[in-house]
Amino acid sequence: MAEILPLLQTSHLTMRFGGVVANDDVNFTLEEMELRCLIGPNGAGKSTFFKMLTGQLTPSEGTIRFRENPIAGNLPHQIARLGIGIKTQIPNVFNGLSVRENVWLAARRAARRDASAKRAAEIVDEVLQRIVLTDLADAVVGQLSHGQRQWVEIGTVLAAEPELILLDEPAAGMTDEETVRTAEIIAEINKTRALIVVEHDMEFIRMIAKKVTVFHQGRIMMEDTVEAVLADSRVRDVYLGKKVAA
Amino acid sequence: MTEPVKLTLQCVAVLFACVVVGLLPFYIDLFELMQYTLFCSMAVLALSLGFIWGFGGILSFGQTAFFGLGAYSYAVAAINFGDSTPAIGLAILIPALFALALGYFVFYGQISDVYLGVITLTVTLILFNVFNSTAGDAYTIGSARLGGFNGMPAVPTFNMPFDPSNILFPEQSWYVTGGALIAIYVGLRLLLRSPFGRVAIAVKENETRAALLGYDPRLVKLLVFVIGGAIAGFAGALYVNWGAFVGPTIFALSLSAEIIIWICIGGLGTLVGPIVGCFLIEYLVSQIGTQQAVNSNLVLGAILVVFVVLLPKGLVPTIRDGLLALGRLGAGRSRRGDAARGHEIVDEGPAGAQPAGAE
Amino acid sequence: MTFTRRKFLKTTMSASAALAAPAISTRYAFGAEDPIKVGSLLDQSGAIASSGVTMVTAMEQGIAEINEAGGLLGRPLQLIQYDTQSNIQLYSQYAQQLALKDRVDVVHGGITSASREAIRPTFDRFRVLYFYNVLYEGGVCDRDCFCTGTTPAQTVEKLVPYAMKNSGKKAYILAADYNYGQITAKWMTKYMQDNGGEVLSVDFFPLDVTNFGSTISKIQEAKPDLILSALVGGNHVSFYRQWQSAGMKDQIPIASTTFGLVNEPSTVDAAVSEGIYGCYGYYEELETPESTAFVDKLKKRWPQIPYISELTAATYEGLYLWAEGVKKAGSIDRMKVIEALEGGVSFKGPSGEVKLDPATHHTVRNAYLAQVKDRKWNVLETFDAVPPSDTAMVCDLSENPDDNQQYVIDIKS
Amino acid sequence: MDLAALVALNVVNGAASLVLLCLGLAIIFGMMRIINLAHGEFVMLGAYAAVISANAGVNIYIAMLIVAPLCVGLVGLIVERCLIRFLYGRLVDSMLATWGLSLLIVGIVTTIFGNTMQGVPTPLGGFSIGAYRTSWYTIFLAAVALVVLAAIYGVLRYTRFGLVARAVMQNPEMAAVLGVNPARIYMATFSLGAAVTGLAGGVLAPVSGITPVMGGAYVAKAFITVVGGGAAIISGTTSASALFGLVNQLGAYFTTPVYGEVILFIAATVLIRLMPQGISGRFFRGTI
Repeated sequence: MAEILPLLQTSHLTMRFGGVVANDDVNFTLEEMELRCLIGPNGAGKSTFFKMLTGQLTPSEGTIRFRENPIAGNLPHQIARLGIGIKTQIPNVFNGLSVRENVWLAARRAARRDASAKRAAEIVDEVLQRIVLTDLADAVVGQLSHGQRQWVEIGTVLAAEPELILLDEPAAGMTDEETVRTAEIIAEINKTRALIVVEHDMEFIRMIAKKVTVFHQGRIMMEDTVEAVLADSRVRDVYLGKKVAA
Repeated sequence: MTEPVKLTLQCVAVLFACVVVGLLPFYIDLFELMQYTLFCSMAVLALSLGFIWGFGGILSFGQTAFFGLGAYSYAVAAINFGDSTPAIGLAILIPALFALALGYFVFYGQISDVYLGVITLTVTLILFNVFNSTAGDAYTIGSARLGGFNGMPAVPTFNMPFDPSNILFPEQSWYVTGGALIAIYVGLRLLLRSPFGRVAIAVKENETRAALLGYDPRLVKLLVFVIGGAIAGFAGALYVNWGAFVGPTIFALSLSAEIIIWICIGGLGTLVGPIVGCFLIEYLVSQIGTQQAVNSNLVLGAILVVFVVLLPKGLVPTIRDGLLALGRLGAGRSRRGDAARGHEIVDEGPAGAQPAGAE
Repeated sequence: MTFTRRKFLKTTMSASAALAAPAISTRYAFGAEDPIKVGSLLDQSGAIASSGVTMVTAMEQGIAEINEAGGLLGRPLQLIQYDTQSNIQLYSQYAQQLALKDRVDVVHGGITSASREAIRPTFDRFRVLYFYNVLYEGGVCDRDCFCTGTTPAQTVEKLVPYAMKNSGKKAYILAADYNYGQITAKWMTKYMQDNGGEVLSVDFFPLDVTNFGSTISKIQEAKPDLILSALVGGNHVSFYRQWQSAGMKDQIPIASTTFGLVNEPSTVDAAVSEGIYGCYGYYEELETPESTAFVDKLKKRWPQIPYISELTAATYEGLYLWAEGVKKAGSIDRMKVIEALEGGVSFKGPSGEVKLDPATHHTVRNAYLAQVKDRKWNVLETFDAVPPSDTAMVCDLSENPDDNQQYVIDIKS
Repeated sequence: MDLAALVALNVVNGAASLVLLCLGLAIIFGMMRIINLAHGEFVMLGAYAAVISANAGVNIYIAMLIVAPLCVGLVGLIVERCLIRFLYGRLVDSMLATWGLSLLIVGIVTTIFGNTMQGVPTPLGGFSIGAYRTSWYTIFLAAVALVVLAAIYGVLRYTRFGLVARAVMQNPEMAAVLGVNPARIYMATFSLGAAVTGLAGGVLAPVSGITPVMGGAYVAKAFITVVGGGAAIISGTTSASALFGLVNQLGAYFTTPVYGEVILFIAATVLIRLMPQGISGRFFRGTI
């Protein structure tokens, strides 16, 4: 049964704010272990889409299915417990706590699933190494640079060991070197888990992507391989037009 | 490195406090002892709000609701049972249950910040009005008359556990109250070091992030709120033990605001701060009334205004930062993170936010 | 670790106890010239300050007079007054301070019944003689405590029939929602019924109510002949003003047990206060020599003093009654003074002869029925030597000297 | 029938008083997110200004409608310059400071004027509805409330100040980019809020007891009403005042004033629970 179900499936997903339609009839499917990139100009509805997936917004219409569970309208912590983790666009971390505590808070929930308290400490150490912040483990996150906080948030997402990871502009504000490392980490994660990545940096997308979904004005405009999408003239118009306007 | 230092300092402070509580009766006269007994019971109240506000992010304008309910529960039970032991238990239990009901109503209704303040405020005003209008004979619970505005005089004070004939002397009451304050301080410290404490701080720091990690902020806040309510209720029992009296003014807006003032002056986000602030203001208020030259309101008001403008962070954090700065100067080496100071520092990091994984 | 610390504690404790011991013993060694300390707890700021400040003036005046006349037992009096800031907790705190730190010989004070009930147990516990000089609902029965103000039986009993005679038999009662108001309303009901009247409704108001619109409508609907008011405090003054502005003033008369106790007749407009009946133990307008002298002295001390009411006069008389007791006892020892006072002490003060009633520790004193006329009280009738018969129904300290409570007098109407 | 009209009038009166009492707070809280705990003392100052000037021979209407708001507006200006401007964005500090301020004002007023104050007579007479008498002043209060509402609406909706003020409240940085100095807008807004509160104190003076501590009776109720109303100053305050005035007056009429108050508070609690954004957040979104 479970094998024929996709990991994530939305149907007719719609979000309205008063008169504004942020997402309109989005039908989106993600398979197990898939890595998908979302692109689209600002205001295309990508972040709203993420917020509905994680329970921060309740859709006006439509359903979301995570494996066999309908999750539309569930609360964020309930969805998180099912195994969806997110790195939001603006670093969303515990500024008053240390790096270690930030990661530990995430690991603790993961560890709880494994029912082993020691496991949490192990996960924290692993993750700290992976995000190369072991030296700054006891620093208060609020005092770190923007890029470092970005990494802390990625660390918390990793430590929670979710089934599905949503990354909203993971490479924003990173150095080229860091961007490469992010791409590597994403590839590594993808060996065991599914990801959805929102990104504007086309270079980065080329580095990681297999299949790309393009959002425009709240709807899915097209869905294809990286090459096909980047070659598409409509996509260029949307992006370029938007960029000129901005 | 700083962590063990901090821990040692805290232990030393607690030990010192124990010694002070133990020795004080031999050095000061009875009146001052009773006055400090009062201050300690108020400091317990200050701790309750200092905890839920500083570490749970819940600004309750109505912490006196639990304080007053605790005081009334204690008074009614003590008059009926004649024994303070179960009465103290009820003074903790009833406010905790009330906090549970109110907290469920508020947190599971997704009500936040100012609105939470308003609800707690109105609940306190309702209690004030209700208890104020219990002057009639109908308002009697067992053998205890609630007494309306005049309140309930001559409430039995604490006795030895389960031994109603053995009523505590003022010195013993001091040991109980001072000891309770220290015990609650230590208890809250331990709680904040526990996994639950760290989750509570995380929820306060960033509710959305905590939820996205799978923590239920409603439940965490509710638990923090209930703990705060229970402590405030206990403070109510200690207060009645001091004055042998409880009246509806315990629910008055002025006391609610005063607790907030204690915390602001002592320092939000610390546990010592509320205690310090409470002692200072209570002492000040009682000193002001002994002079005849200037209107009391005028003095207190002026002090508060000056304080906010000059020491916005509160005493304890200001002194702590000052000492840290001095320490750095003295050591002649600058610590990491100084460069990052000054921009985008949301929080200096409350005293309770120790790094995890130390154990 | 624990063991050694405990041991350490023990040794230091005994050492410090030895050090502290001599200090305690010297505390009781008074020289003959040491002043006699008179404690006073009155609100000089906050909501009740309007009552408290004139009472403090009366205390200061009384103390100054006694000192000018050579003090008591050859010793001067020292007034220790604390501003309780209209805060019950501070009453308790300062009561302890007066009893334990200042070690005063007597305390005069307390304004609201709540404040009295908060501090009375403290003075019982630490054996300090206590005088409460305010008119109140009656019923306090405590050998340590003397209540020198009037009680409902002394005033309401006179006020109600007089007002009925001049209006009609149906009354509407408005009272502040706390014990004073509740109990006074009961007395009002009783005296209405005793005189063949009828009470249409009794409404209670919290002290912070300022809008009486719906109440005025209700009164109009009930159509009483008379309003009986035991409304208290600045907010409740709004009632009289809203009553007048609704044009009801000339239709239904008002009799009050509280209006004018501070200085309401001179603060509200003449049209608002004109014709209101009141009955108290004292008015500034009384023209006895004692009264005019008292008023002159206080006005000299404080030229802008708002109004000198029963509160002020009773405070002054309370101090003198205590002084008489001390003189009679020849000592400031608490028990001796109490016994002397119980032996029958009286003082001819501004309000006339005030006599302590040994059985109740209340006073037998004159009551004056008056009506506001052109923002002044116009005394219509004088009742001489009215006993506190309400408290006497429940309290007899000569029979039960150990009695210590405030009775709620079961009013059978 | 006459009685029903009378009760209706009471409801209108209750609501109008609440509107007057709350508007100033709503302006300050709604637009600046400052919880002004000295609000009650501003009411008191308005009443004192009106009473003192009326007793000094100023025409009572001028005293209530012009002197009171001017005086308190000026006080508001001074307070904003000397205190509040250091505290923008610091909700708790502003509460602490304004609490201190309220004590300070009470202390100063007591020191200068003593604990009691001679009031002013209520102008206008009474009139009859059938067998019942009521006061023209009730109608006058309602009229003043309406005029003030209209005036504030006009200012916010149609003047440049109003436009800029609304912009600043929504996004201070944006306004700064537009070349507006947010500090001046805040200053003007705070003074305006204070002046409106002073006006409320002025017009309530003839029907209230005048003491330095009279403000305490108003602050909690005003605050609750403002929050119950939500972010929109005019529609929120009006609807919440109407609702709470109705509940309070009917409760008081059918039970006692005590339960009138209790019912009001319970209604407020339930309201905020059901509509965390206040009435205007639910029904009048996007209005002023």
